[in-house]
Amino acid sequence: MARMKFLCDIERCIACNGCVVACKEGHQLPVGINRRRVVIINEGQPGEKSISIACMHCSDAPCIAVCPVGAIYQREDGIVLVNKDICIGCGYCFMACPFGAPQFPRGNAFGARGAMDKCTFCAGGPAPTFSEKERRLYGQNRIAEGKVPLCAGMCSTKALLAGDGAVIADIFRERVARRGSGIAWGWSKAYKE
Amino acid sequence: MGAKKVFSNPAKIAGKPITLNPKLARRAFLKIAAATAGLTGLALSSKIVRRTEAKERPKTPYPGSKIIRTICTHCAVGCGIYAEVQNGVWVRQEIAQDHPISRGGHCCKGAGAIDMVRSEKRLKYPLKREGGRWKKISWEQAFDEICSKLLEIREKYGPDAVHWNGSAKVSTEMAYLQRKLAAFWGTNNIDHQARI
Amino acid sequence: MTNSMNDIRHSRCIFMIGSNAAEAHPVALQHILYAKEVNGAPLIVVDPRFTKLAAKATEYVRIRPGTDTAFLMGLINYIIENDWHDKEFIRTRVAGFEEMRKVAAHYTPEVVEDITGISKEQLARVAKLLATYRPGTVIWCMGITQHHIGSSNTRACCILQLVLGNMGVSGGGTNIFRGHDNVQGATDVCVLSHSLPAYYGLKEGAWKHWCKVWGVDFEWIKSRFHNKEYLHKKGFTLARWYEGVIQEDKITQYTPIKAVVFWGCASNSQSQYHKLKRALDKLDLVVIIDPFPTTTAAMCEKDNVYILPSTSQYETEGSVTSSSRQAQWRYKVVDPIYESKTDYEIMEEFVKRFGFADKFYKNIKKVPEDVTREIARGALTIGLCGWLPERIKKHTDNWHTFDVDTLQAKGGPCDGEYYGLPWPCWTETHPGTPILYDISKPVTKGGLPFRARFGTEYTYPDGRKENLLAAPGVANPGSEVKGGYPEFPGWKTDINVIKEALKRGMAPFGNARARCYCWNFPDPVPVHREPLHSPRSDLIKKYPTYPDKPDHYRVYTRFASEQKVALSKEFPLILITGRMVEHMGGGAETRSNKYLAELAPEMYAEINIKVANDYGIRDGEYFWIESPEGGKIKVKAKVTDRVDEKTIFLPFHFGGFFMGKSLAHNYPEGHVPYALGEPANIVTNYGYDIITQIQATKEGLCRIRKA
Amino acid sequence: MKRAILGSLSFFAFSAVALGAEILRPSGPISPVAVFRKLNALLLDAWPDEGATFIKSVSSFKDYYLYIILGLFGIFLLHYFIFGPRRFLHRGEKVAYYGFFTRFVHWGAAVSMTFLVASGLAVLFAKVFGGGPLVMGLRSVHLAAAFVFAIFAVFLFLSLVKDMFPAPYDLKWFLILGGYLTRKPRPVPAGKFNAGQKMWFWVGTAGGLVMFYTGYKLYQFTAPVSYLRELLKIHLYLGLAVVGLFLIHLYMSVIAVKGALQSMLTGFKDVEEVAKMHPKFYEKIRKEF
Repeated sequence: MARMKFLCDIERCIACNGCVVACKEGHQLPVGINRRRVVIINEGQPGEKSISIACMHCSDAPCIAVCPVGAIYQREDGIVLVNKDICIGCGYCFMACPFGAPQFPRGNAFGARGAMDKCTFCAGGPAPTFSEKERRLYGQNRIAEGKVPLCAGMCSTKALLAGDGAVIADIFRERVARRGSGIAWGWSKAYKE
Repeated sequence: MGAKKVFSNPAKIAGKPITLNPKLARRAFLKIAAATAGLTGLALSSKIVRRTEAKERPKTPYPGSKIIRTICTHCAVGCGIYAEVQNGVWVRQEIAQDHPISRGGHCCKGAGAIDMVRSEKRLKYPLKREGGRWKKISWEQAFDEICSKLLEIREKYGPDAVHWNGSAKVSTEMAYLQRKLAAFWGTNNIDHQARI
Repeated sequence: MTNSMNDIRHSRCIFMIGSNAAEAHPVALQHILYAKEVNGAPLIVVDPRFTKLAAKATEYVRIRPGTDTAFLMGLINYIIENDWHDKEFIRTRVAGFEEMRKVAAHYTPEVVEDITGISKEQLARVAKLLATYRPGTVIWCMGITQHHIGSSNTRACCILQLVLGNMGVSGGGTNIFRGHDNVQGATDVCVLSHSLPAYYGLKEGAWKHWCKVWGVDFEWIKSRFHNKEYLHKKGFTLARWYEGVIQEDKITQYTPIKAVVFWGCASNSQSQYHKLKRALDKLDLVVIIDPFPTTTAAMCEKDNVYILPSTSQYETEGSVTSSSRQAQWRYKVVDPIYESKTDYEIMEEFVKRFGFADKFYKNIKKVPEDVTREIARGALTIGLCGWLPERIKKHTDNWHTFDVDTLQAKGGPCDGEYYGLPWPCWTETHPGTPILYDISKPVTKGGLPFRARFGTEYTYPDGRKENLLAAPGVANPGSEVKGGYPEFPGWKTDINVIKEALKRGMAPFGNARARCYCWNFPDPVPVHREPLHSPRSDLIKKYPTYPDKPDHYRVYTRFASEQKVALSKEFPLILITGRMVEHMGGGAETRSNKYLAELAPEMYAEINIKVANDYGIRDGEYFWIESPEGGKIKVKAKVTDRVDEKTIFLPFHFGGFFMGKSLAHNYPEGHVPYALGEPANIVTNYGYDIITQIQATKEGLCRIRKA
Repeated sequence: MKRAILGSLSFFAFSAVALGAEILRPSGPISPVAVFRKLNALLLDAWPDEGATFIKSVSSFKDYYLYIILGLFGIFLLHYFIFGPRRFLHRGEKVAYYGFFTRFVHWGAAVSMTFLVASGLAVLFAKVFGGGPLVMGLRSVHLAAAFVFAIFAVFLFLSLVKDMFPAPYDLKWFLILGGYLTRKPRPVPAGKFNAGQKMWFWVGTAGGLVMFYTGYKLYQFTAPVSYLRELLKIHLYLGLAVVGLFLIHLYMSVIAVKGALQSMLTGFKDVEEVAKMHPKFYEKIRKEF
């Protein structure tokens, strides 16, 4: 069974925020909900790098372990989803998550947190596939359509990879090996001529 | 399981022969497109999808929609956009994975291209400033007033009393008409963003 | 761009100067990073600011703003000194090399270090990289052009590529990433005050040619103008049109400007914006045609303004030309929303009321396709003859059949053609020219020599005579003449001449040498001139600017009289402006997008930690920036290492504030953009290019104080 | 759990190796390993150190609460059937024990505390209620009740604190468990409030205010996540004590000591009760008369 994963190639990411807006616009998220975000380190200095972060759809996910209502579940293909009908907005998942993926909109009463929202790997949610309810609560269900997640598909430099863990690992490994050609950089000049 | 696999591989990377053969490298690179596109098949093989499919659900979230190819309006790279339109409404921006320049890629501006027709801030009708306030007017009134004022100025001061600022954000055809309009108006006072 | 975005994939060295493509053209980075990774191409980024692009560089060069020519000439000199220049290329296809070399010799590494602040060692390293890894591409943007010597800067870039022999080859070329989505298209049809469409200029021949294309009488067009002089006189430019209203500098036009029409054009992108504001208040009529209320609407505080809601480009259709000279058909996605009208409809209503609709639309029955055909009939100089609406649509409809590496279609309806038919696309069957000046391909298959525009021979001031045509034996395969040849007489106005030339395997515009010495320019060979507002007052005497130009696009333009030695004492900091990835141009569209506004909600100024501490400004605090022209803005400090200790950086997309005061109440109700801020251009300085009059926003001075 | 952490971090581990290959590249002065570390520090924060323990403790809290509640119920049942309730019939002389203000704030605090405990437990055992809007509604109740409680708790604290300082005999009271484990009431060492009451007072008011602060911070949810984790742990641990003592208090006042409820309503206690249950206070008031 394919195991869905994200991988952000730090050497490629240019912090253009394309993934962030693709996600927000594609799922019509309210302002303030960041299913995906871009983080820059060493800004303005040599060694500046950026990375795009969202739910990593962990195997044995910590959020599932701490959820008091069992609202979070993992599909067979590894995608971790939340059932917003069950979620009580307690926020434990946020505290358990290493990546800060869970997001909480302001609910109605006293501005308390509403049901948790997070990256769905564009796989919708537990509501009937392609139903109005699914779209409203979880956004598009692109996986059911056989389409790639928006963020990775719209990544400007193809830094963000999404898909079967084994496949994207292969791609990334090849890239690394190829960049490794940077090691041999100049060798052709030094030895061939 | 997948995680472990990723974890156990790195040792091989170092041992892999380094190559500068561009042909080989290119073939490898093309797989990246396959990576995102390749997911397609994999996702469909998921049991969950199969199970839901058995229940005869609609094949697409927007039945009867059609895909229109168009081009991003933000910068001159010329990224492709697939606009999914259902009943005359742009419902979704799709990934133009097979566009030769952008290959589906967008920056944040392009990823939100659909907002150009969705934004609540779009102007809705012609406006005129009157007594310091904006007043809604009809198109007919707007055209009549503007054109008669322009003609009046032309009459009184000459054609060069009007400056036209054209645009680099319209189609080539429209830009051409802007230049042509200035010529027919009788002035060379026309310019656009390429100047600056 | 002489090459294309995708062609950068073949580069073995990428030299980017004055470009922050990571923010301005993020998708182009896809190809640049590919070349960096796969070809191991060094990525050299020259910029006063450590941009997001610089973060990806293998060699980052911090340069003092406004000294690009000195650096480039220094590189050229170092390359020639070390005998790394492409001698064969120069012998056969370059003119004026000796004259250029003499000028370049002045820019020794020591001199360059003094002017630019770039160390001798780094200059040597960069030169070595450029010389070692060929073909390399040179990429630039507004960081090169927006200077009072912008035209010299661009030419220095071109000369660098000529010296390296990188022109006309895949992976080489001079690639200018253009800003707006259709700025290439709009430039090609010359929405410019100095030319008719397709760069024909304003001479009588040009007018006659276009009158023929339009099907109108030349005498009638002439009668529309004030007099014959104004038919040929360059008009005001976007950079300085407001001087036609406020007349701070003397204008050379019989009347002041009384009305202005902003048709899809932001005003807050023009320098010295506070003066433009004065003009807006003085005008009799301001017409704004835009899908969003632009900053202009909020800046007009008099009852002289109309806003017409045009549609976005997704609600209309037409062709767009990408930076790589490719035409794509932008199909209409949805019908106009609300009561907005397409630009074509608005144009029609205008023309109807102006009373020349029959003449204007003589050849145009169906918009926009018939317009495309009219352009194809007229725009022979740049070979838009092959750009028929059907062909452009065919390419867009079949974009999946084009190869990513070569942009050539493999099979399918467009077999063998290049994506978007990059101009010159000489005939209805020509595949487009993917790489300009590439003599390895036949002209009919997309090859091209250098244009023979300036005669066949020239005598330099020192008496040396040089043949300007390409050397014998250098021509495209299949050319009837094996060597240089002059342009075909009449090719600019007669398509049959072009067809005849192509039949003979030759380029209609001849086969010449590229000039290093442009005798029709104020500086035949690019030389360094200190910015008008220079922080190095000690260098002004040695590298002074040009004398004043009394009639520069109808307005007196100061050069020497503006360059004052004492200015840098009062205004000690350098001011540069640039792009943010989240916003575009004046920001009317992007600041009205809630997600983009969320990502980049407010105006800021990047300021080095040392400057911030010297002035007692903390990160996130507001402070004032003041320009020598009296503009001032109150902005939030972003303390960062991106800029050095002498420089302040401002993004130029914001509007809706004016010198510390909010103008939110001036927007139409319900249409206030999500993000408002001070326009950076209030504090950008006086200064315009000697040839193009582009504003010099990348080399100003300013002073700051705590708010 | 260790596997889980490794699994979720594999992505970073992999990036690290990828960057490892870059080390040999003469690109910049910053080592890729440093970049990797910096990213870790920025994105994961304190997670590698405290994530596992947090997950473990949070997922086991439900059990602790269950043990406490069930255990106490068992004890109450045993106690009731073995020793039976204390009965003070309020027929004899009355002693003015609680002023009006004290009773008012007590009942204010009591009612809001009941809501807090009930809704808090409902959130903790949300699975029983099926989660969703119902529990989310109860979370709002919890939030509203907390504000009401916080106000009363302050006044309750002020009005009672002078009698609530621990005294040496409190230890003795604890040693004989308040004398509740006998059928016949005998005088126990206690002042106006016995050691059990004092404990409840301190946990209920001062602890309640700590609960309020931690709860408020958790409601705001803007503190650094590492701090939030600590706050949640405090909230849950202290909540455990509050719930336990709340239940004991409820049992004692309503079931185990008949008349206690009445005295808090009327403000008067039976002399006999005071003499037996609060002998030190009894002596004090006798001296005053």
